Amino acid sequence: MRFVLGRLGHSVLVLVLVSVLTFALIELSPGQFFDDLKVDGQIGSTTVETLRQQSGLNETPLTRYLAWTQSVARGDFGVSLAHRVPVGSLLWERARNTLLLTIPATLVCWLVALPLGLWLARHRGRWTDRIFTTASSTLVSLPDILVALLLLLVALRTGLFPTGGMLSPGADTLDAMARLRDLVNHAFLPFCALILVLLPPVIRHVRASAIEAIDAPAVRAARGHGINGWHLTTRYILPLSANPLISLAGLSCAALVSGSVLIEVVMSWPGLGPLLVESLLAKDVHVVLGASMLATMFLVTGNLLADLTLYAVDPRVRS
Amino acid sequence: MRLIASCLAAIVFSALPLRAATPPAPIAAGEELLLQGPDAGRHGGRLVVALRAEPRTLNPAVAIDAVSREVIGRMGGDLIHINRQTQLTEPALASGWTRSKDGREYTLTLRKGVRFSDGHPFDADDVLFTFRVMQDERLGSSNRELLIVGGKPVDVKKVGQYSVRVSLAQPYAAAERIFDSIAILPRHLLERAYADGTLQNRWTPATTPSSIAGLGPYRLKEYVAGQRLVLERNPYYWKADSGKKRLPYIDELVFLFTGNEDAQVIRFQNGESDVLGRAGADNFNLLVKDQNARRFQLADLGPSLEYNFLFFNLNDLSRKNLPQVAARQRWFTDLNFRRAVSRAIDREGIARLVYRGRGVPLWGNVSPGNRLWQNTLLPHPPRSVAEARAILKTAGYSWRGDGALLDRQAQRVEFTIATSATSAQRTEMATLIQADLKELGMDVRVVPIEFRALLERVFESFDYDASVFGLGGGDADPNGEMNVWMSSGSNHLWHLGQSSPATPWEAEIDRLMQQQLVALDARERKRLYDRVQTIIAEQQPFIFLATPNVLVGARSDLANFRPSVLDPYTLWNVDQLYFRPQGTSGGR
Amino acid sequence: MFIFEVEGLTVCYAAARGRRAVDGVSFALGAGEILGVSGPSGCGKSTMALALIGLLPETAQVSGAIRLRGRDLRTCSEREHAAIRGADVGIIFQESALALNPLRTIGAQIADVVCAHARGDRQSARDRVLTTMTDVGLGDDLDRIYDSYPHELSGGQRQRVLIAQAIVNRPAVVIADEPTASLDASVRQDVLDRMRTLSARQGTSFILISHSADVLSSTAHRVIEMRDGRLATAAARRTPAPRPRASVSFASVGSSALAIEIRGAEKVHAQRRLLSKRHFVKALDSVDLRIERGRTLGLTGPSGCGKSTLARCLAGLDALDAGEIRIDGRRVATRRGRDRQMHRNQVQLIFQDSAAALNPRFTVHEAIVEPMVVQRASTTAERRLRVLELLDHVGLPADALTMRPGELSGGERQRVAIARALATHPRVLILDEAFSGLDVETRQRIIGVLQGLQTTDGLAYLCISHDIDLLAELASEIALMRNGRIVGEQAGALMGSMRVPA
Amino acid sequence: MTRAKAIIGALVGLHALILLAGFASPYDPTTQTRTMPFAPPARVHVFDADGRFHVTPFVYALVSDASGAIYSEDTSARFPVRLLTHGAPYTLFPGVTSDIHFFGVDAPGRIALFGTDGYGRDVFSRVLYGARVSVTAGLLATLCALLVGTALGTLAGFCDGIVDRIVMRAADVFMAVPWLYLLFAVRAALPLHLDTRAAFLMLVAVLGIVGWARPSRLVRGIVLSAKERAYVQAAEGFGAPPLYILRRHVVPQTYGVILTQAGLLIPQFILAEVTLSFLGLGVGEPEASLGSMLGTLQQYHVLASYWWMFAPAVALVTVATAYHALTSLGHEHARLVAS
Repeated sequence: MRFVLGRLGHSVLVLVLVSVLTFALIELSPGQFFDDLKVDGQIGSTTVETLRQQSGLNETPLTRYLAWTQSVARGDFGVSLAHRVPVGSLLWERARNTLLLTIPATLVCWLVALPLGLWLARHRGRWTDRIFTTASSTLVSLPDILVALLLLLVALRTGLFPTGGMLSPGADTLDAMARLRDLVNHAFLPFCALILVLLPPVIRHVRASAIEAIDAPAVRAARGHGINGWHLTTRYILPLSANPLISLAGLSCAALVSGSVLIEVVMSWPGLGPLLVESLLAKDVHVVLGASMLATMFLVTGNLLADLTLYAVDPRVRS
Repeated sequence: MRLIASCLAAIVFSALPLRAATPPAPIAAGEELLLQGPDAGRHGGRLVVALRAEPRTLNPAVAIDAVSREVIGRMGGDLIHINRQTQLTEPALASGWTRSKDGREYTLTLRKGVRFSDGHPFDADDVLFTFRVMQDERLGSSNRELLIVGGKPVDVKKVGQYSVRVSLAQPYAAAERIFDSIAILPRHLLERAYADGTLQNRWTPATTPSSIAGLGPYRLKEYVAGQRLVLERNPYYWKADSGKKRLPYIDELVFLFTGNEDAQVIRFQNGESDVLGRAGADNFNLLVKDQNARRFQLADLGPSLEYNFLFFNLNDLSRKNLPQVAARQRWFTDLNFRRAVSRAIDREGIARLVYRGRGVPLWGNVSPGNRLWQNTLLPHPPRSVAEARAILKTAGYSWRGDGALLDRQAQRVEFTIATSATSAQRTEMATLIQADLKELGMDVRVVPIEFRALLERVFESFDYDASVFGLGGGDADPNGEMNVWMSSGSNHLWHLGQSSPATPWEAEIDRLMQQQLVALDARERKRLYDRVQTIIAEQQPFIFLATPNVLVGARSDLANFRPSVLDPYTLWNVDQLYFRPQGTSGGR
Repeated sequence: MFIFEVEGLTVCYAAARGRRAVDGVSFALGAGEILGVSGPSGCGKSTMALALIGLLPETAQVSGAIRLRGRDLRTCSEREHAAIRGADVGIIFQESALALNPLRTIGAQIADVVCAHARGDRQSARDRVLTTMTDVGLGDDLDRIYDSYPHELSGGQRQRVLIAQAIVNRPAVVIADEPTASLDASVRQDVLDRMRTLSARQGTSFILISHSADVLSSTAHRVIEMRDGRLATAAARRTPAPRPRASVSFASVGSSALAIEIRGAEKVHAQRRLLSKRHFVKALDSVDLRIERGRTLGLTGPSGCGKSTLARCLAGLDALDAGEIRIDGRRVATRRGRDRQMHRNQVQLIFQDSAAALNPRFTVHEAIVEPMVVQRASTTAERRLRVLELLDHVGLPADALTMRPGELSGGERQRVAIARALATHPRVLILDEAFSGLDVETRQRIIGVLQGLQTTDGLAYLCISHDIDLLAELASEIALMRNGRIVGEQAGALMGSMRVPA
Repeated sequence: MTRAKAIIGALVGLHALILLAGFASPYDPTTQTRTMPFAPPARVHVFDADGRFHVTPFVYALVSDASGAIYSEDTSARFPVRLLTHGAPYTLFPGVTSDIHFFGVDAPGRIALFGTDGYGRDVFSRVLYGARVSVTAGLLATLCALLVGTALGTLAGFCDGIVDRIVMRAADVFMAVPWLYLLFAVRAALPLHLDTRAAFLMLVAVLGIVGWARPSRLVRGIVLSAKERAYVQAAEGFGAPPLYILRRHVVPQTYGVILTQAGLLIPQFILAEVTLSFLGLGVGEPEASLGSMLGTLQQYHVLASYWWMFAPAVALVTVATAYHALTSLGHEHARLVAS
């Protein structure tokens, strides 16, 4: 377990580095949170100055960073300049909605990609393989905003699905099951958009590593001994191709938080997306820092889990 | 599957208390009600409005963003209110007011028997408390500047349980207008918070509804982060209709949060929201084409009060080392150059292309939408490149073989227009100007940069040549524009930080604006302000381009829907809105 | 009646522009007969083995008939072919390290073969596996091996597992592709004996593919020769070719000064495991060695006894922890730059796997000229001449200059490696298992070349090999090494009879 | 092998078309015809109004109704499509200008094959010019990413231990930090009146450099395994210095991975340019780039009513699919050589 402790130490180091780098970058780029008030005729420069004093924006960057670290220690993760609420609770609410969308999407994506990738690898070169490869490279090259907007257009034309939000306005009067149906009805479009964005790269990787595994001497030997079909796939091809896929799974764990930002904005899903884009452009420093911390935590945990699974799966690493 | 469904249900719905809509309280004796409007509507129903962003706070003292102000507007009551239809002031919480002969003192008599939305009675102490909070320097309230007249904050004294006297440092035309949208705060809820200095963090959307109270038609019922904010009827609201039925008619007002304007229009078109605030011309035209298929009513209210303009950097660059910009200022400060540019710009093209015909070209700083103050005698010279070239020739400019324009020192005329990347319309205007000025031989580059970087250049470093901005849209009254036209104003964009007026005409504008500020006679103010508009049109510090029309929409069965050109465009009379019988209430 | 017949088998790869890897091979195999297939590497032996079992990649076009008990395997569907593989026709692959699934236990992998063909439950399969494991000589501590992973076994044990997989279902025919190539002499002998008892007791016929003449002569009933994809001659059992006992007279050139001497050499290896802390293994324990100019010293010992470490230290690739090296009597400091450079020029190492020792992208010319380029000591013209001279020295045609290692045979590649080693006028050549991959004729030819160079340039050789017969033939003295120490030195001739404990 | 030839042929054809954008497109991408915003694609006819067949295909002029929203064809005058006609001047290569276009139609007829955009500019020409900017951006960013990635990856792989761990941790950090602000800072630091394309390419270079993390990880893997190869030790055997070994033996090993990474990174960086334009860091007006054109496409009213504005998306997909095919070709080839 010395290894796990080592990795935890390293993750803390990465978190600190990311926070310092993000803070420095925000300071580097021009403008601050209250600048957009200067154009509002109604508010004079003295008020802008008092607001800056109130939220401590006029101190030196170093003091502001240290103040932020203290509030992280307290668990608030700083205060949002826009919403005047501790960033911790603000982010957690939105993260819950984002995870409600991304966790099922990622699970379904992997449950579909694994068998499909393996099947494509087993029948590579056939016309089905060619169709899937072209389809996936087309989807990969479409920006996810466009995919989301196209789905919205479909929803509008067919009128089958709501075009935004998480629950219809009157939801609080429904009973639990009816409200759940309403939630699923709202979540269906963002869910499809996310699948269409996440699925192609995963299929490509599964197919590539499965092809590599099929050509491996160990599998050829197994086929030489007459082992075949489902047994060969699950006991030989899948384990051998697992290695690169496990690290990919680690990375897709990081995308749980940052993968669906633009889709949420377009489809008004109340997740981290709209909050992050708004804070990024408004330079609400603490929210951006908090979001980067969250993303890094997911990235680092993802990598750690990947390494641990690798350690569990591969006896050579274990000895 | 059962297990997953139940735990999903638990997570999501923990924050949704179930409560039916509150009925209006019966009218008590001694309640002075303000009777409104001819036709009596029907109680009931839920109105859904899609907002472009989330309100950041419900605290009237510190609200700075437009979305928070729009929600607070429906929950707060002000002493004197500007009628968005007539653009004139009308009595609100103050049933009447008298002005002293020298125009420096106003005595307001308050409406009796009025109660806050939590039932607590309203009196003069609440008014005093509100003004003390709004004028407190330490708090930095967004209304502080509005309550400063002649350099000194307005002084408010309690004269009786239901009357206050407001004294000004100097006579101030249209003084009643400063009370508009100043929401009266409940002393009994906020006094302690104000004392221990935590007022600015109070009344965030997530606070418990019972700790928030106001004098508006609606009060807070429930807030779900990132999704919606629900307001319910204020049972003690001090307005009733001609049939003595207490307003507002609609039970619940639901604000949904959408990502951007497109999402807002899509939800309206899909019937998920009942009212559409200001929409862009393209989306509006799309809805018009689609209107007959769907059941909503659209309204194009003509030009708004905003004005978009191109302006050059005429700042004093002696203390900045920006040699290239200073060199270009030789052209910018030359009036003939600015006039030629103004004549070469195709304003009709801008109105047609940028606003798809739903906009109006502008030659002055007051838009035609402002019927009270627009100087209709201003010349509207049509676009003529030949005329522009003639002006340049007389000013000593010449053209090279390949058509490039050269100034007197035979330097090529080239400059950059910086615009905000997030405002597509202004970048489109700059692109059209670029093509227009190309015909004069000017090499113009359009550089859209991040909004805050643009502000930093325009207000701090002055490292820019020209830019396209948009101002106005606040109030129709000229006093709202003091900050822009006074040479010392914080929004005097083309030449900031002037201790004394840099040019004679700016000095004359200062004098005229000061005079109209104190002129009590409306006709005299109009004459003074007309003169200001004429000087601006002659000197062209801002080259005015166009103003978009106000384009709004609502469900066809929403009665009393009378949108106005003044902000808030659709919900200013939300207490009078009701659903005609044939439509179903609320979103599908 | 023949149990297994092959008629006009032809295999050509689309990518190789129609060059036929196997061209019209026909042979027949009786029950219980062991047929040997020999021939230089790259003559199509392995391709034929894959063709027989039907495992060639899609890019290969196969024609001809393969009949098992009269039924042509080429006509049956993939499903039927899969049912035959592992049940009626077994196969033993060459690369024992790669042919086993590193992520599954040994017992599970052998049981997989059983379950693939018989619907019996895992328990009866387990007994069957255990009996087969004892048959192939994995008898001692059966249960530990059953539950361990491939990387935890030695090379020999892994090869035995492969054989167990091939014979567990009692197939009629077993195709063995170089089964004993990477095994020590003693282990190889034991494996071959068990094969013979199996064929006698159970009547299993074997197709034994090997490049080593004595493996075939000692085991196979009948040997067929393959060259460039075609059958050469089908000879009955061949008496082992008389080994030319070249009377090696070493004409000592000049005074028999010491070419290279190493004294008190110590070398410690740190074996880092991912999780446990590092623990140290003494690879060299006070080793003393001397080689005179113009003579050859043999060095042998079980794998893991430190032979390779000694070779690397002698060639200057690794630094010694203690002890010193003297070349031509002059002490060489293992750390200082200039000395180290001179040391590296004078001692050159030749690797076992000639394919890996040459950069696949380089032409033969680039490979050989590289040492000279690195030393920047001569002009391009002089280098070109030197390369031609070296090519001639090692007996390679001049037109080989523009070819790439991929296009050369194993023997030719080894000769290019030697030419490259000679480019820096070394005093000592270290041959680390340099011959194990070569067939008999190529080996003889290279030994001739080396002996010629020894007589003309007075080169000293250190020949490391586990093949005692080879060492006896080449070296004047043979040192035996175990666990990092030299445990004995014998004159070349006497070594023939000594059995080296595994 | 025929599939390989087809893919390489398609790629070369695409890039030639993009390079000769000036020649291939009928109009200058920046000229506006304000009377014809969002005009639908010109229909090329062979049969005229009363059914007569014409050898040279021709086009009708478009005329819009009062509100400017609905366009109809004015069948009164026919405008034959002519090849190699004179049109707007353009610079083929720096220093070489010409005004011959591959096809064109006499004024006042207009042959806008993909219709016009909001300013009445010809979308077909803008897609070609835009592709040139976007592909250059993609190539430049990929080049920077791969250069830095290979350098750091080789460094990490070759001298392992402390250096290796530092580089890998830096890779983790680089992947997590939001790089948007660096781009804002660089954009702000650049002088405003810098030529927009130069500013844009500088931004893209920064974007590329920041994207080194993933390629460096792959290169490190290759270098680690290459280091163990026997011929590298043989080279050490005759005293080759580390730098020489790197240059001649180790780095050539990484070319396979670099090719496949390039095939994946180029479409990704072209896509990144879309986000850059979305945030205002893209190429300034009136320059055309696939990113800025996709930016306009992402407005609801364009998406809902002007289907021909999808042209840039189709162009982007074609370029990306071609590059992905090149990558899978690389894989296929590498596997063939290995087996």
